[in-house]
Amino acid sequence: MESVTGAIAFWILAVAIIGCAVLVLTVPNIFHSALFLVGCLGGIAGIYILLNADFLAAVQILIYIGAVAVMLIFGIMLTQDVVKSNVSNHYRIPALGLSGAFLVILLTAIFGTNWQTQSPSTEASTGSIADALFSNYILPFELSSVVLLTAIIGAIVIAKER
Amino acid sequence: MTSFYGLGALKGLIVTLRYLFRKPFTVEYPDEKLVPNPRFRGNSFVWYEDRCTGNGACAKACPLGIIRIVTHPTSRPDIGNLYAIDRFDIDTGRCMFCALCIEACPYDAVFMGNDFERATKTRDGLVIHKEDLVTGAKLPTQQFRPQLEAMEYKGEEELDQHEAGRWSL
Amino acid sequence: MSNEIISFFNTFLSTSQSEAMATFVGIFFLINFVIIIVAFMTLLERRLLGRLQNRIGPNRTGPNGLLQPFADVIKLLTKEDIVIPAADRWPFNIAPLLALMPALSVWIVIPFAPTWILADLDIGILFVIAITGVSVIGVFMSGWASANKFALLGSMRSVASIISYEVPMILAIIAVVLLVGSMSMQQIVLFQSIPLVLVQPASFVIFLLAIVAELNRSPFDIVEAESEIIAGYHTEYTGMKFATFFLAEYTAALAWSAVVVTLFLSGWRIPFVQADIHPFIDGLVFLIKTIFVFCIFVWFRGTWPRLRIDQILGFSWKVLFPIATLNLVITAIEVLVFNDVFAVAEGETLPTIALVAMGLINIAIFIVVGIALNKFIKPIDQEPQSYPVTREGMTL
Amino acid sequence: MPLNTEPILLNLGPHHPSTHGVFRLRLIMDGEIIEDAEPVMGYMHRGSEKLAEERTYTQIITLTDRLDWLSGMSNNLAYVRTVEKLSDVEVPERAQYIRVISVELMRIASHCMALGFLINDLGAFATPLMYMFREREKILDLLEMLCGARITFSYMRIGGISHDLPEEFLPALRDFVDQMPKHIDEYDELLTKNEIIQTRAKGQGLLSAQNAVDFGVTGPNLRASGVKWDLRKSDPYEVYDRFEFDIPVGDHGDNYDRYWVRLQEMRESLKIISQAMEQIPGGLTRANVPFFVHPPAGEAYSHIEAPKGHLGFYIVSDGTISPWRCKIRSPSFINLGALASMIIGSKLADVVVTFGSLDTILGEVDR
Repeated sequence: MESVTGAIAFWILAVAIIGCAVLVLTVPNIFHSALFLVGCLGGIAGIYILLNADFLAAVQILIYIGAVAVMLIFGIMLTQDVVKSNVSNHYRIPALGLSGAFLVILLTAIFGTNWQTQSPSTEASTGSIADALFSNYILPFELSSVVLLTAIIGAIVIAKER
Repeated sequence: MTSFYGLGALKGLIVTLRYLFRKPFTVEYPDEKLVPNPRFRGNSFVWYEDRCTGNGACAKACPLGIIRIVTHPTSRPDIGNLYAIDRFDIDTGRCMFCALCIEACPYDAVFMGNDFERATKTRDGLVIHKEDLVTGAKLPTQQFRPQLEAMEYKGEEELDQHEAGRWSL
Repeated sequence: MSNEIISFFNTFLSTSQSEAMATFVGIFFLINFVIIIVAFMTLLERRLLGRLQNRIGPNRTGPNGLLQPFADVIKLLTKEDIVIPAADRWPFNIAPLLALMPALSVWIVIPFAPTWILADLDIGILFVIAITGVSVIGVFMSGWASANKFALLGSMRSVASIISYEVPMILAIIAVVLLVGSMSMQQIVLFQSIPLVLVQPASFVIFLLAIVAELNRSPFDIVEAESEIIAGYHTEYTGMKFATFFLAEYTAALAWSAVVVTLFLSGWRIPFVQADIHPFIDGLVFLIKTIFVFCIFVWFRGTWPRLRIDQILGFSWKVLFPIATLNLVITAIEVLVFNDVFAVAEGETLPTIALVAMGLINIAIFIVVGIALNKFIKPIDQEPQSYPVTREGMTL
Repeated sequence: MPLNTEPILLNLGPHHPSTHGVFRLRLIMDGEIIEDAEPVMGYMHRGSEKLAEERTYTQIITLTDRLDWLSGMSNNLAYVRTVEKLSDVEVPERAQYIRVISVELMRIASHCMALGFLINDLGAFATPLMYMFREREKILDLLEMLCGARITFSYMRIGGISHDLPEEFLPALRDFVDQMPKHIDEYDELLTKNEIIQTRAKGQGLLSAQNAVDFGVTGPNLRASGVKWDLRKSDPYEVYDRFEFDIPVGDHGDNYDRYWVRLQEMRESLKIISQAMEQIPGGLTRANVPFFVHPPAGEAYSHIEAPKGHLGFYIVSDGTISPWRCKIRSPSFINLGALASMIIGSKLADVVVTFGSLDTILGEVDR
């Protein structure tokens, strides 16, 4: 990220991501907040592109925007009177505790990691990701496949007409 | 089911593909006009003032009552006493071109015309007045006029009042 | 081409700046070129549909109706821009842009000629899939924001069908990527010494049907089924916003046609001619092939009625998905075996003779599987439950 | 897991592309599935029955043209037959043959439109519709030869018809009868075997024979449900008893059968026309009936098999030049009564198809 344009792009994206993230929480209309979530996820894809991780960026868009966010919005649209309902409810205190604990974990991870600053490699990342997935991380990869399969079967069971 | 699944849909594709190489059935209207049938009930009327006696048969036959006739008694040396037509207005804005007025006229004074391009911008423009009828093109159609059918008149040239009627004046 | 532009800018700018400028110029020309082509595609579709229907089609504006797209645009521009009071203003206004953006972005990785590509991304085809997935958001936003039940139904249908058809589509693409060994669009074109449609017929058919569904075109056009839900998600749009949706639809149609050409019809290569000639001729060949594929969509639209939503989803999951999976497995085995048999070294590709052999095997399997499946398909004649029928006539 | 869901109320129409006019259908939907349907009619009420009370008997013919604008000839015939029954007029034989020819031509044209719009409702982009429009144009050309108009014919007169056949009519009709089977074969090839149409239309919009009879459904819709009932055979009028033709009958009463029955009926109508062309006698075409008819006081009901079903006119005369009461039994209106029972439980996409397959013309429904 030596070039000026790269830096400008990074700061624009960073502000956009954080702004969207804040808006996700504060906007009263839940449909709008889902749309801001899409913006937030898109911004992260932009950061990946800046880091020359184009494969990750594409996958981020494909999965998080194309699938996860769409599912979220789909759920919102199918739910009755969701706009009028009160998003913050009596689970406020447990939610605060949970998110606080998550924040602590994240902060520990961030400050505990020895970050190496290096310019992003310009090589294609696809091959190396594939190598890593099918050698070192074969067990998590297979496990996630099993989880997905379970989810699909579960979906079929739920959707099956009785 | 004997045929292969999906073959019916593919056959349909071939049917439409054949049409890609055929001449279109439609014609381009302002450049190319289809010739209306000789019996065509056009959007206009042909009226012969000298044949009309002002008896109002057409006005009575009209389901919508859109023919307005005003007359006054007069006399002509060659014929004798008769009604002179002051007004003969047909409101084609409300007309449905059923040709019942043509059928009702005993003197063959009014005919359907074969014009169909009479669009105007106002409703008043659609009213055919007596003056328009007098000066208008005398191109009657065969609607309810067997004598025109007998002389095989196809509406190509104008007919005067002597030729148009069943008997000349 | 980009090198020439870079060297032109290099005369008065630094290297990185001129690269950025060259990209900018490239994008500018690309977008304008694509939009002009798309405008004429709308005319082509209308003329072609006219001929399929035994009529003439629009031909009054300019010579042979060539100015019709401009007349359409002028008409749409001068129309009143209505935002209905109940609409959710902000998503309502931004949705057309979100629909158009992915359709235009796809063109970045489309190879028009050996050097005429804006960005030969390593993940070209993945980029196409990822970016077109975003268009769903635009459809969603418009459907939600219109405050119209027809629009809401349309966008819900849209998402259901797009999500369903992305699965067989990606499986079909993976078969090709497996064969080529690269996701780069240029690599895929260079690999095709014979068009891949001959090697991977099943993939081609599945991909074609899947993109017809993805593009919401007939016979899968339930999203804007005018006889059911009027215009679907853009029912409430007028003027230029509607035109933007329209443009997005046709840009996407053309973009997907270009992807089909790249993946299966050997891209800018003239079939059975190995050498690449002048880039201009290559580009022309590519464009002609793309328009040809687009015409196939028009042909479908001019012939077939529409399926129902559950039938469309069922077709995707019950027919296309198993065939695509089967095809993928077969392709994987074939690639392994053929690489062994022809002793293909790392970094090399299969020789043409291997592709021909593979194609013959695939076509044989395709036909056998087709005949086998045909036996299992329930004849529709027996499906409806029949009421007891009284056949004797009544008397007065 | 029971979910707290709320049904959607969807107003299909009165302004909707596939309501064939201004028809409103209030649908209660669970997602895309119809739970309840209520047809709302009357958006196109033009008061034909009331207008008839202040027109002379001849002038009412022009009103009947506008009932079902796709089959003006049939409406004319149904009306003039009632007045003839009322005033006991004998119609010359030649006129009866010409009436049969023109009404059967009208039936082909009306079925063309019904099928074209049905396929359009199924989602085809107007291609079959355009082909069928082409054939309908040819029929309208023929009918224009007879009476000079293409939609609002006003051709029939009490006691006959308004014009005799022109010379060039029979050769032109012969050409048409020779050509038309090829076109019907073409529709067959394009549509009948098409898997998309079969999957869409088969088993949808079921109307059982019992239901059809109970609702008073008539015409091709009744025959598609399996009831062999056609006034041309059951209660022959004009000269229909002199022709040989079949009555196609469906098996299931689904949308596909209604499509198929109409396609077959077009072939049967061609048979009738070609037989009528051979048998047509010479002679007068109009009985001696005055322009202002005065039927004796009394009442009469007469019905014919119009393209859409039984079209009946009930006229009460008080001996003056206009009827005291004129009631129209319009097939579309009564067929529409069965719609709600046919669409409950089906999907939104099938509602428009079922509605299209009933072949309803709103001008006739609201009169």
